[in-house]
Amino acid sequence: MLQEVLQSLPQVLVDGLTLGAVYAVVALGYTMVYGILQLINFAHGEVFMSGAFIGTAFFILIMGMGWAAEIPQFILLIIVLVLTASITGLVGVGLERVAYRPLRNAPRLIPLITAIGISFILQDVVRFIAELFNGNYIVTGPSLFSEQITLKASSISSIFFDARIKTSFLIVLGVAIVLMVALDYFVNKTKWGTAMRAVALDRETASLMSINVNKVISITFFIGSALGGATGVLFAVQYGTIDPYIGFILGLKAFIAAVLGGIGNIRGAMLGGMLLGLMEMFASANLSLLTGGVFGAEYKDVFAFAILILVLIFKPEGLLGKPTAEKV
Amino acid sequence: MKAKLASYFSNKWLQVILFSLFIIVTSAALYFSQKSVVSFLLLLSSLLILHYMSLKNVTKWITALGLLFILIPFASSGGPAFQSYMEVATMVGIYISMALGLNIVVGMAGLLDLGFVAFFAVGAYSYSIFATKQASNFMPFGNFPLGGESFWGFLIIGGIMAAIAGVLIGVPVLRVKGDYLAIVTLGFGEIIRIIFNNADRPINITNGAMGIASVTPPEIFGITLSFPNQFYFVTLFILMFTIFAVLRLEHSKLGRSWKAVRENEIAAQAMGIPLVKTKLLAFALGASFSGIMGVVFAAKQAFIDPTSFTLMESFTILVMVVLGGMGSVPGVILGAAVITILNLQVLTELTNWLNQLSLSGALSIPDALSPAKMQKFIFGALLVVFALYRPKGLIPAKNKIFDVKKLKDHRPDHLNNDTEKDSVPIDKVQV
Amino acid sequence: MTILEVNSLTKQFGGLTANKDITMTVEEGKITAVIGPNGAGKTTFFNMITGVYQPTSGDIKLDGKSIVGLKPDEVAKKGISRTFQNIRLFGEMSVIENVLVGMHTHLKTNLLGILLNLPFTKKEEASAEKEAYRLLEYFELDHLLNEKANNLSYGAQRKLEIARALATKPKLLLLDEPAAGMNPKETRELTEVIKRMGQEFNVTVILIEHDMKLVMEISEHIVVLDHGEKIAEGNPEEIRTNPKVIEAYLGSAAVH
Amino acid sequence: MKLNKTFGVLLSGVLSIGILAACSSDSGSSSSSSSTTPTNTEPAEGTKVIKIATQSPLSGGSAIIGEAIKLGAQLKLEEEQAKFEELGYTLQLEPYDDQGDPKKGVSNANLIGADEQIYGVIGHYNSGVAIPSSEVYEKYSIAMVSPANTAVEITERGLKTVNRIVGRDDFQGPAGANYAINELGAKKIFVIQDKTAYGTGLADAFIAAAEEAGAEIVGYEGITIGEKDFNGVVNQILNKKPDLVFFGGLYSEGGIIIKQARDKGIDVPFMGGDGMDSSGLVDIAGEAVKNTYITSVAGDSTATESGKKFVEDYKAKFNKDPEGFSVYGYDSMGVFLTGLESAIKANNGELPSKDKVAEAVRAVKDYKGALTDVSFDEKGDNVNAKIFLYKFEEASYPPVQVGEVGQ
Repeated sequence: MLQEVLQSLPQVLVDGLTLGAVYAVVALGYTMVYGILQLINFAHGEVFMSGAFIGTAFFILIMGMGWAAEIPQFILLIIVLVLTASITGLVGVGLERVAYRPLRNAPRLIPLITAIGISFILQDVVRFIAELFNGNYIVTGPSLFSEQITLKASSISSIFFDARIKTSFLIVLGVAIVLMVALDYFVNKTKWGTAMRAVALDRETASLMSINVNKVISITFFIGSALGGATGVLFAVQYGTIDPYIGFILGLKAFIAAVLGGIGNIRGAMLGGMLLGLMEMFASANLSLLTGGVFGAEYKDVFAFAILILVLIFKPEGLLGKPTAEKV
Repeated sequence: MKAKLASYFSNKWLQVILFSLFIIVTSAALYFSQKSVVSFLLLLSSLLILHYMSLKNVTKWITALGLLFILIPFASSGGPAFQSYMEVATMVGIYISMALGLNIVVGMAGLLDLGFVAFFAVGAYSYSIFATKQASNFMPFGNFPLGGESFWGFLIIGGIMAAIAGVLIGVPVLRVKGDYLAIVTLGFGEIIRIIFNNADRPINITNGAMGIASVTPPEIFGITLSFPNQFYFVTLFILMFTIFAVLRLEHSKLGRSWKAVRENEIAAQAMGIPLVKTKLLAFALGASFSGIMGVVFAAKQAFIDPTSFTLMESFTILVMVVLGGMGSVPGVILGAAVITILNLQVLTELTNWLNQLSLSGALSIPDALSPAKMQKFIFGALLVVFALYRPKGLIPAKNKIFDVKKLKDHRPDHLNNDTEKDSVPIDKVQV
Repeated sequence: MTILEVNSLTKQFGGLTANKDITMTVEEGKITAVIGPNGAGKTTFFNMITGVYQPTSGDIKLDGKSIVGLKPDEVAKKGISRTFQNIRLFGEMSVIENVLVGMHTHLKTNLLGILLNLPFTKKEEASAEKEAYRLLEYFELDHLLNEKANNLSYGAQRKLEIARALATKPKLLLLDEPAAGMNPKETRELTEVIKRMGQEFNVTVILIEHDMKLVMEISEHIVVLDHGEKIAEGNPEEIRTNPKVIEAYLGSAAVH
Repeated sequence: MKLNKTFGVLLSGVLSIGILAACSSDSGSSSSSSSTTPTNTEPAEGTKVIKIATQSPLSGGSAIIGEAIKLGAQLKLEEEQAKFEELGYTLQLEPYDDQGDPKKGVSNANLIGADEQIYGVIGHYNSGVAIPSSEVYEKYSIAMVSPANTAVEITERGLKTVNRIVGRDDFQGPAGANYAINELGAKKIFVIQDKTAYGTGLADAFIAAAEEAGAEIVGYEGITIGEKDFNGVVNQILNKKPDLVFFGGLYSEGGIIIKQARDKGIDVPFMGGDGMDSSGLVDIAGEAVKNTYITSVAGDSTATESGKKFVEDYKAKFNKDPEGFSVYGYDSMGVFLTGLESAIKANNGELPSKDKVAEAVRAVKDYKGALTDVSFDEKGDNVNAKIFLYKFEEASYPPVQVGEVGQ
């Protein structure tokens, strides 16, 4: 039994990292918004989903133009990433303007409810646009970066099987890491990043220090949503098939990742995302093996939610967060 | 002109006359033109009008009961559409009861629960498992399926099971604050559904995704209940009990404690309100209303499977509460009725109508935009619009109005353990 | 007679010591004031007595029995009630409902009684309502009974918070800056109320206050905190002339 | 004052909403008197309206197939309209969307039952919806002809009104298992199912037959519908090295599993049921779909002359290719109309009762459809139902037929 677990380990790690990278970048969006507004932006998963659709639309559009076939795939990807990220970034800013800003002083329950509402609207709008153009809302994009690479894990030790990697995996992982490093730099080293951290700590004092709080919040939403949208594109590249309902559960998982790492903490979100991706993949590959078929892969969501509940009860500040006490 | 009109409407007798006229016209319309969904809806809306009339509460209640128990079933019995009206009315009743349960948790105690349908599922499964052969898979004794009379006992058992589930979920969940609570309850709701969907292995308890079919219909005095109009009365009785209980709770010690916890946890605790116990009670009571209706639902459908208890159901119930007005009992009743009818009747009819139009080529609407598919969009828009522009819902919650006269009469002899009541006149402090 | 006894109470938040080794006693029936500059740890001190924070070390005794480790609601049931520096009313509830919530510790009805509306519950509820109304009369809030607490003026909200705290029939009442944000007239009225209240409701009052005029006028005993430590204690006259206190408030330059 | 204004506003508001809703309600369930409904099927003077409902998922994950069933039924109904016009009846189609949701299905069923003019239902797609909904049809004696439900339970409950023209799971599963073992030589089989009523039923029937035929089930795993990453399960397949993978579920998940498995170098054949019989499978899996077998209750429509004609008409009318189930919608409607016609004739041209129509539908023998012949047994199962086996040799739809199993 153990041998079987070990054999597939290299492949599970590879798959887990792919999923984890997606969770991590989406989790960044949650963590940034939560850090600054103490608000769970429920609609963030839907921004991610919109990104996947917008990106796929661009791919289909650009590759449909004859001359574009000449463009190297990698350049194409970068163009689509930038375009999609800008659009979803603006969607995020609009979202904040319309749905959250007017409610900044309302009871906390209310913005949460609008967030759920917005995510329903986004799901349905994307659905009917996709259905209008495609006849079906399950959309399969062009296949990119589908070359296979074999990772010779068996040469390290004969216990392991070789792992197969699609080039897209390296792309997803690479782009995700670049995005995360860039964000980390932005938040910690730039003027706007400092302003962001100031607003997160104390909105009122920050505004007294002549920081334009609304602008900072808009920028936060822009960056978070742009990252979400870009991840959507990566997701579409990696998995090929998308539908309007991928955002909700994935968004929840990313949120769990953010909590796991310590909400409000950017590095925590990255760590949490990677960990969750790995754990989930491990669970779905080995759960039925380890429990003798009593619990199967279908319990992996139970697993993810159980992690959330345990973290919230025993270490609510997460792995990398700092505990805070409520002011009385 | 406006003032004059308003003064006309303020006349109680005029209101009564107009109202009676309205009822007579709508019920006659419903009785004679069998397919008129409009008159059915209008007849139902008479209850809403009744709510706004300036009559005594007792009179309103008696009128409402008369409408619900006699007039509505009678007026819709005029034709073969009878059962379908009763089906819709039964579903409305079931959802109202659930929404009232969620209203305790979300509206009164301020705990956003996004996994509420789990309790409905617990109720539905507790009856279905024992009212079919399913139970014999794991029960070493007993003769299954149980007879239809057991339904009545299961109403209570279902409620209790759901309440227990509420407490079990509540204990870990309530250590979590605010927004997290929403996510965790959502997670628990999903966990329960996944478990029901998979509990066919290793022991077959719920029959997994195949669902449980041929649930024994309820029986009373030897009569088997299987038609919607019979379930209508069962639902109505339970609903009346629920409304009664909720109204009692609302202005009691418990209701005030919930609201206090919602308004300010720290202050509530400083006033001696135990947070965990109070919140757990909200969870358990809200869950039990849902569980009872789960039993009714299982008996009515005669078949249940996990697809009836998805996340979307939890959100639907939440939309009802938000639309009607969080914390407001009449509001939530209205919200639940509107959404259920919208879902089951209006959207379906609208889609059929548009289909007819496009079949006949009169106009062509892309299939993607058919109203029945727009349910999520409509819910989303309702949530956003109401949260932004009318956060208190259609009928906002009201505080109980206390009558000064009653409070002034018969003062208690002493205030607190004040021993110096004679020497110090307790009156307004003079400065 | 001593009602509250605090023994070398210490509270640390991570590396920060908010309260250090505070020892004091409160005499029954007397009005005690806790003063000190901003950040001296006064509210932390209150929070420990009411169970919001657990002390890092030390002991708190009410009527000779330790209340350390109890939750805030259990502390409230033992007879300690409080108001808050930043007003914490139940904003969407009416004025009289706010006071009724304060009476909950003394209402004995249960779920069954509520659902069946038993005569016992009815009677209890009716007499609680009357009692609540009397409290409102006492604080001149009776004409506002059906208003939402949020709609009240600042001064009225402060008074309502005190009324609500009194409704729990406490032995010990902790007032956290009751006069903050009030105008001089309101402060004067409040001073009167606090003075009389102690006697009429048989309650011992501890208050945190920055308005020295008020403090000096009504307190019988004053404790001074600075940087989390107790630096002085005594009657108003002693405190007024204590060089340590002057230093704490005005800086060392003022003394030298 | 305020209260009374509200009262007035409310009264007028309710009335105006009512008037707005009037248009929708009348048409949905309207009687022949409704002149507001502009349909070209407006009954001529003196004819009676008979409506036939379809219930299938027109929205949600299976919308393509639900739509195909509806369109197939619509095509047949329109073809037969002229014939019934001569008998003095106007046929109308009433499509309902069950959204794949049992609650919605039952609620629609009650609306259908309430409509005096609806004599039959063509539906459903999901067995989980068909089972509770058919309980309602039975109460109103409305004949149901199912074009797609394969769950055993459907006809095992002894309902008089429930019929189906397709094969049952306990027929489809074994057909696939026998082919896999005898033709493809599979000894070790890995089974995946999507944890829905359909997937579980099919997978369990397959496993039972495969074990009986001597194959070893090396793994049995469930997945969650709607997900896109099935690498965890695919890794298990890698571990177990089966000679065949069976998937009980729909094309949307099946396609992704096939693609992800092929990416990992799993080149053994895949097999699935009728839920994978959709052009969507090829769209999703692309080239990876090669070497995939499906058993389907739906046959190749182009095999017969009438089938070819059906395909042409369908394309001409709806401007798209038929799906596997389109022809079953078409044939189900055909069976129902045959029953209806004989009931009318038996009643001397007068409108028969719904009971009689249901009886006549059950009594249909040797109906020659575009694809399948239909004769119902006493349970309502089609004794002529066949299971067809297809192979995707190229990444194109429809796949190539490689076998056919009769009862």
